Amino acid sequence: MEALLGLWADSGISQLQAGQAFMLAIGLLLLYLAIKRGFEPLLLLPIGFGTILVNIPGADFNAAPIYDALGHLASPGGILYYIYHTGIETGIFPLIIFMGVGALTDFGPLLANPKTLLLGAAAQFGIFFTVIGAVLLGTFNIIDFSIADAAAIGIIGGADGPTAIFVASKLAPDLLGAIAVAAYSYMAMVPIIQPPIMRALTTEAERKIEMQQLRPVARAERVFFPLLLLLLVALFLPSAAPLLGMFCLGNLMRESGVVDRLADTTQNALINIVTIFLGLGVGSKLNAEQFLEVKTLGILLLGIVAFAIGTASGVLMAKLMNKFSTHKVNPLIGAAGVSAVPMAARVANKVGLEANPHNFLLMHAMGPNVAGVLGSAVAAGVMLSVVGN
Amino acid sequence: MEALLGLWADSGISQLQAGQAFMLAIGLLLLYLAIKRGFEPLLLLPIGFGTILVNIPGADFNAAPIYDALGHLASPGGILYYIYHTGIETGIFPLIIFMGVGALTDFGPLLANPKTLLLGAAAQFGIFFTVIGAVLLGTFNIIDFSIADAAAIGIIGGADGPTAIFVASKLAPDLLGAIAVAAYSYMAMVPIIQPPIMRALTTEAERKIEMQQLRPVARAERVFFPLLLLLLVALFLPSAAPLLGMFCLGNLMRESGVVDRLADTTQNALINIVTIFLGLGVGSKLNAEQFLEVKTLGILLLGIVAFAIGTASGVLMAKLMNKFSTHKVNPLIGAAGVSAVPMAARVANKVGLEANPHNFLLMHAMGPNVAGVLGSAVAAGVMLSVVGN
Amino acid sequence: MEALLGLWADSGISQLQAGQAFMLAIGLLLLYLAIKRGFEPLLLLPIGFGTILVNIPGADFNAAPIYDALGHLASPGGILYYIYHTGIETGIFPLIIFMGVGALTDFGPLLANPKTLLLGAAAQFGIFFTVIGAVLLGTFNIIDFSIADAAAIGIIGGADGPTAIFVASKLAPDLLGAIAVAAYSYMAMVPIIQPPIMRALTTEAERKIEMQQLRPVARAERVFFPLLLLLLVALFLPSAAPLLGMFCLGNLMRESGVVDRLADTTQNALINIVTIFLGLGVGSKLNAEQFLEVKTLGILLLGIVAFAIGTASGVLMAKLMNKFSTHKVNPLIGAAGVSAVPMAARVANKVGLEANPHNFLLMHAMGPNVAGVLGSAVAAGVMLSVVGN
Amino acid sequence: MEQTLLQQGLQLMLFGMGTVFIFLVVLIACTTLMSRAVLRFAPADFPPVVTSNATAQGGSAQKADRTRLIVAITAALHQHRARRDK
Amino acid sequence: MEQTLLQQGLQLMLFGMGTVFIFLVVLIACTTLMSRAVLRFAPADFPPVVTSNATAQGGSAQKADRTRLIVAITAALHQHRARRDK
Amino acid sequence: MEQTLLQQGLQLMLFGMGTVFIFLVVLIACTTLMSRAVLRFAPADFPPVVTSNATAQGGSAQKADRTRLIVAITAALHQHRARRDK
Ligand code: NA
Ligand code: NA
Ligand code: NA
Repeated sequence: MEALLGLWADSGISQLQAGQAFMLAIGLLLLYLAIKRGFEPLLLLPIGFGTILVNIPGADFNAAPIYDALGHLASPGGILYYIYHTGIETGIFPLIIFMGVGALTDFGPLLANPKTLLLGAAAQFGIFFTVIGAVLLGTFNIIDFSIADAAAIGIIGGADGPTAIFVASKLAPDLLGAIAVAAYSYMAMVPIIQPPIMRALTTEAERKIEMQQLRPVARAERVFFPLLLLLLVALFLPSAAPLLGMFCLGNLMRESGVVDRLADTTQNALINIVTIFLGLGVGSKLNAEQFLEVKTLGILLLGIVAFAIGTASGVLMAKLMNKFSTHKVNPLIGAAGVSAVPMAARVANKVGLEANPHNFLLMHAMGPNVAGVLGSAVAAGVMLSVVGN
Repeated sequence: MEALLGLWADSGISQLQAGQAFMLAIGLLLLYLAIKRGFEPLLLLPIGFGTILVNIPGADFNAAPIYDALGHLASPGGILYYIYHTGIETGIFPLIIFMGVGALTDFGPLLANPKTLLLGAAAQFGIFFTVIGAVLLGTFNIIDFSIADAAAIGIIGGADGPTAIFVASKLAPDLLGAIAVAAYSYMAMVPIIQPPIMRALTTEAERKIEMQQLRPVARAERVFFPLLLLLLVALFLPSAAPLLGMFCLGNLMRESGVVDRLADTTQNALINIVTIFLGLGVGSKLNAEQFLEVKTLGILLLGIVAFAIGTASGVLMAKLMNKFSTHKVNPLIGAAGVSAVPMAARVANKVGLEANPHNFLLMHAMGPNVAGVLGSAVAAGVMLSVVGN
Repeated sequence: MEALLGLWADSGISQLQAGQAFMLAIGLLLLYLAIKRGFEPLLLLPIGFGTILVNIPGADFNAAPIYDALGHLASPGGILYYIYHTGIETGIFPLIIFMGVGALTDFGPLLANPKTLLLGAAAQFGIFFTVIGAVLLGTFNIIDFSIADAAAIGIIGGADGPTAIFVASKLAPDLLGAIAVAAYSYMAMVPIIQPPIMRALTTEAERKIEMQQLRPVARAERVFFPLLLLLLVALFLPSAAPLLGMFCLGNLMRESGVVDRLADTTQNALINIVTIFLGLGVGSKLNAEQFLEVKTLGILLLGIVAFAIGTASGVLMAKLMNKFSTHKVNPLIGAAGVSAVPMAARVANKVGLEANPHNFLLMHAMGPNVAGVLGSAVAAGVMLSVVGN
Repeated sequence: MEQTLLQQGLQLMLFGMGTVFIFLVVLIACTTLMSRAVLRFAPADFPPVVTSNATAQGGSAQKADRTRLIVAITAALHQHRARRDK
Repeated sequence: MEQTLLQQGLQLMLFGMGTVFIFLVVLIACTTLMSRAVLRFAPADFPPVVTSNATAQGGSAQKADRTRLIVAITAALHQHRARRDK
Repeated sequence: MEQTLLQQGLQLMLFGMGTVFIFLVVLIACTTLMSRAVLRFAPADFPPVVTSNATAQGGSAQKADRTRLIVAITAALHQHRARRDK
C-alpha cells in the first residue's frame, strides 16, 4: 500500500515536472517571439521570463510568506508572489500603465475627425461575439466557462493589454496568464490576422479612397478632451472610471503643458518600471496547474476569433458610414478600431498603400485606433459592473 | 412608514450626490487654477484630478479591500485607497518629497549670509498666530477645532506643502484635504498676497537698500551644512528628524558630488513619481463628507491670515535686524522667510526692482527662503512632539 | 528601592545613549569614507545616513506601526521600519538591484574566454574558508556564531553587496548591518587589500604575461548566455534562482536589444531608487543593540580574511590553469575573480602595468570579475538551501 | 427562474454593445460641440505642427528630444554656413 | 486642573516660537563656526561659479543638461569660426 | 547523533565549493558549445566594436548617450569644415 502511494506520489511529481518542463518551453517560446520575431517585446519578454521563473521546480517564486503566531515574518514569500499580489491582484499596475498610455496618446487625429469614434465602437463587437462563443462552449459542456470567464476572455478582442489584464484579474484570475498571453500575441500578429479580412470585405475601389487632410487641432481642444471624457464617464459609466480616469489623468498631464516633468516621468521611468513588474506578475500566472488546461486552448481559439470579428466589424461599420455621409472614409481604417495601438493603424496604412501608392492612411487610422482603446475600456466597465458581483 | 424611509434614503442619496457634484466642481476649479492660472500645477493638477475621481458616485476609488475569512482578497480596494494608506497615512510620500526637495535646494545663499536664518525663523510666527486663531474659533464655539486641528491648520503658514501634508496626516487626517489645498493655493497666490503687506510695512528708502554681493561658498561648507543640521536635529529636536533628516539626505546627495546618479534620480524620476501619487492621495481626502464642512471655511480663512502674518513677521524682523547691524538687509527679503520656494523670493526681487531698478534681491532672498523651509520643519517637529500624543 | 530602580533605569538609558552616540560616530565615519575617501559611495552614503537616522534618540525611525483593535492605523511606523520590512526582509530590494546589475553587466569578455569562469569559481574559496573561521570561533566559544551566522558572514567573501544583503537578510538578519558594512568597505579597500597578496603569490615573469586579444563576440552569444545560465540554474540549482534569475532578466533586457527602454530604466531610475532605499534599510540595522556586539568585531575580522583568501585562491587557480593550458593567463586576473566589479579588475590591470607598461589586462580581468558575481550567487544558493531551513 | 448561461451572454452582448455605442455617440456629440466652442472662443490657439505619429503611443520622449536636438544642430550649422557665405 | 484650549494654544505658541528661534540661532552660530573652520583649513576649495537660482528648487537637471549642451555647441561653433577666420 | 558545528561547517565548505566548481565547469562547457553553434549557424552577426569597459557595471547609459552626441557634433563640424575647405 505504502509502495503504491509512493508510486502515485512519484508519478504525481514527475507529472508535475513534465508540466513544468512544458511551461519552461512555453516561456522560451514567448522569449523567442519577443526577441527574434519582435512580438510586443516590452510585455512578452518579461512575461516569458516570469513564466520560466515561476516554473523552476523548487525555486518557490510564487511562495506566500509565512508569519509566526506573533505576526513576525518567519519565511519571506517569493518575489513573484509579492509582485502579483501587490500590483496585479489590486489592479494597481494595469491602472498605472493605463495612465502612462494616456500620457503617450495623441488624441489629435480623433479630435480632427470625431466620427471615427464609431469605428472604435463597432470593433468592440469582437469582444461580445467572443463572449457568446465562450458561453456556447460552456453551454454545450465542451469547456466549462462561467459567464465571468466568458467576459474576461471576450476582452481579448479589445486588443489592449492593460485592459485585458485589469478585467481578467477581477473576473477570472485563474485565466489571467492565458488571456494576457493571447492578447499580446494576437496584438503582435495583427499584421498577419487583419489584412486578409480587410481585403475580403472591401473592393479595390474602396481601398483606394483618399481621405481629406486632417484639420489642425487647437491646444485647448486637446486639454478639454480628457476632461470631457472624464466627466462623461463620471456621469454615465462609473464602472469604467478606474481605467478611463487614469487614462485621462495621463493624457491631461501630457496636454496641459504645465506639468511636463510629471508627464515625462509617466511616459518613461514610471511606465517602464511598472511594465517590467506587470510582465513578471502576469508570467507568474503561467504555471502548469493554471495554464495546462483545456481552457487555455479555448482561450487561444476564441481570442483569434475575437480579433477577426473585431476587424470585420470595424471595416463593415466604415462601409456603413459611407452610405450616410458625403465625406467618405476609407473602410480600411475601420480595422484600426480594434486598437492594438499603433500596429493596427500601420496595417491599415500598409494595405491602403498596396491599393494606392499615394494614399497615406496612417494619421486617419490613428483616430479609430485610439478610439478602440476607449471603446474597450467602456466595454470593460460594462463587464465589471454586470458580471463583477 | 416604509415609504417615508425610502424617501429619506432617497433624499440622503440625492443630498450626497449634491455634495459630490459640488466636489466635482471643486476638482474642476483646482484643475483650472493649475492649468490656466499656473497655480502650483505640479501638485494642484493631481490633487484636482484626485478630487474628481474620488467624488464619482459608484466608482469606489476610496473603497477598502475586503478579505475573506481565510485572509484572501475577496474584493480589491480602489487605487486611491491604496495610495492614501500606503503613502500618506504612513508619512512615506511627504518624506520622499522632502528628500527630493533637499536634493533640489541650494544652500549657497544661506551659507553666504547665515543670519538670514533669523528671517526664516520670524516668518514662522504666522504658524503660531494661526494656531491661536484656530483655538479662539474653538474656544468661542464658532468652529469646533481641537488643539491638534489648530496645530495642523497653523502649519499652512509654513508655506511648505510636504510639511503641511506630513503634519496634517498625523494630527488631523480629516482636515488633510482642505489644509493641503489651502497651503498650495496660497503658495501660488504669494504674488498677490505678499506685495501689499510688504509695501505697507516698509518705507521707499528701505525698499531701495542695496545689499552686498554674496561671497562665494566653498564646496566643503555645502557638504558640512546638511550634516551639521542633521546633528543639531539629532541632539535637540528628534521630533523634527523625519522631515529634516530626509531633507538633509537629499541635500547631502546633491552636494557630496559622489552620488550624482542617485541625486539626479531623486530630483527627477523619484520626486516626480511620488508627486503624482501624493497629489492623488491628497485629492482622495477631498470627498464631500470631509471637505463640505464649516471647518473648511475656517481653514481657508485662517490659512490666508497665516500667510499674511508670516510675511509681516519676516519683514519686521528684517527691520529689527537693521537696528542692530551695520550690514543692512533689505527688509523685503524678510517676506521670503515664509518659504513658498522659490515664489516668495521672486516676489521680493520684483517688489525690490519696483523701488530700485538696479537692485537684484533674488539671490539674497533665497537665503531666508530656504531658511523658511527649515523653520517650518522645526515648527512641525514641535507640534508633533507637543500635540501628537 | 524605587530610587535604585530609577538609578538603574537612568544608567540603562545613559548607557543606551552612549551606544547611540557611538553609532552616530560610526555613521559619520561611513559618510566620511563614502564622501572623502570614495569608498563605494552609492551604498555607503545611504547606509551611513541611515545609521545616523536610526540612532537619533527619540526619533523612532525604526518604530513599528500600531493598529487599534479594529485594524485601523493608530500610529504610523517610522520610515526606516517600512523600508526594511517591505524591501529587505522580503528580499525584494536586493533582487531588484541584482536585476539592475545584470542590465549593467557586459558578459562579452567572459564569452570570449569562458575558461576564466574557473577563476571566478576558485575565488569563492574565500567564502567557505571564512565559514570555517566563523565556525571555529563558535566551536571554541570565542564568539557565539551559529552555522547560519557563519554562512552569512562567509558571503562577505563574495565581494558582492546585494548577494551579501540577500543572504544575510535570510540567514542572520541581526548581523545584516555589520555584514553589509564589511562587504562594501572591503570592496572599496580592494586596491589596498589585494596588491600585496597578488605580488606575494606571483613571480615578476608571471605578472608580465601578455594575453591574446579577446575575440569579438557575436550578439547572438550575448543573448543566449543569460538564457543558458538561467536554464542551468533552473535544472541544477533552484535555490540560486532568485538571485541569478533576476540577474539574467536584467542581462537579457540589455542584450536582447528589443526592450531598450526597459533596460535603460533598469540601469538608471530603478536601480538608483532602490539603491537609496536599500542603503537606508541596511543602515536601519546599524543600531546600537545589534551592532555593538563582539560579533561585529568577529565579522570585520573574518571579512578581511575572506577577501584575502579569495584573492589568493583566484591567483593560485590561474597559476594552476597555466600548468595545463598552452594559452597562458596572467595570474593577476585571477584576483579579479572575487568580483568587487569593476574595482578588482582595475586593480589587476594596475598591478599588471607596474610589471609591464604595455600590458593592458583590464578587459581580460573583466571575465573573471563577472564570473565572480556568478560564483558567489551560486555559493549563496548552496548556503540558502543547506543552512536556510 | 434562473437564467441560462446563454441568456446571460446574450444580455451581456446587447447591454454591452449598446452601452459602447451610446457612450461613444454621446462622446462624438460632446466633442464636436466642445471643438466648435473652442474654435469660436479661442481660435488663435493653434499649434505650429499638426498631430504627428512620432508622438503617438510607443514613441519615446527621449527619441523626440534627440531628434529636436539634431534638428537644432543642423539648423545652427546651416545658419552658420549661410552667414559665412555672405 | 484641565488646561483650557486657549492655554494650550498659547503654550504651543510660546514653546514653538521659542524652539524655532533657539534652534535657528544655534544653527547660525554653528554654521558660522563651520564656515570659518572650512575657510581656514580648506581655503582652496571654491567652486568656479557662485550660487545660481537656476539650480534652486524647481529647476530640473535635464534642463540644465540641455543648456550645457547648447552652450557646448555654441562654443564649438565659435571656436570653429575663430579658427576659420585666422 | 548530532553533528558538531565544525562538521556542519566542513560539510558546507565541501558541498559548497563542489557545487560552485561543478556548476561553473558545466557552464563553461555549455557556453563553449553555444558559442560554437552560434558561430557556425549565425556567423555574420558580429557587432562593430568589441566589448568595452565603458559599458561595464557602473557606467551610465546617459553618459554614453552624451558621449555619442558629442561625437556626432564633432563629426558634423568636421564634415562641414571638410566641405567648406573644398
Ligand atoms: Na480596443
Ligand atoms: Na516655511
Ligand atoms: Na563574488
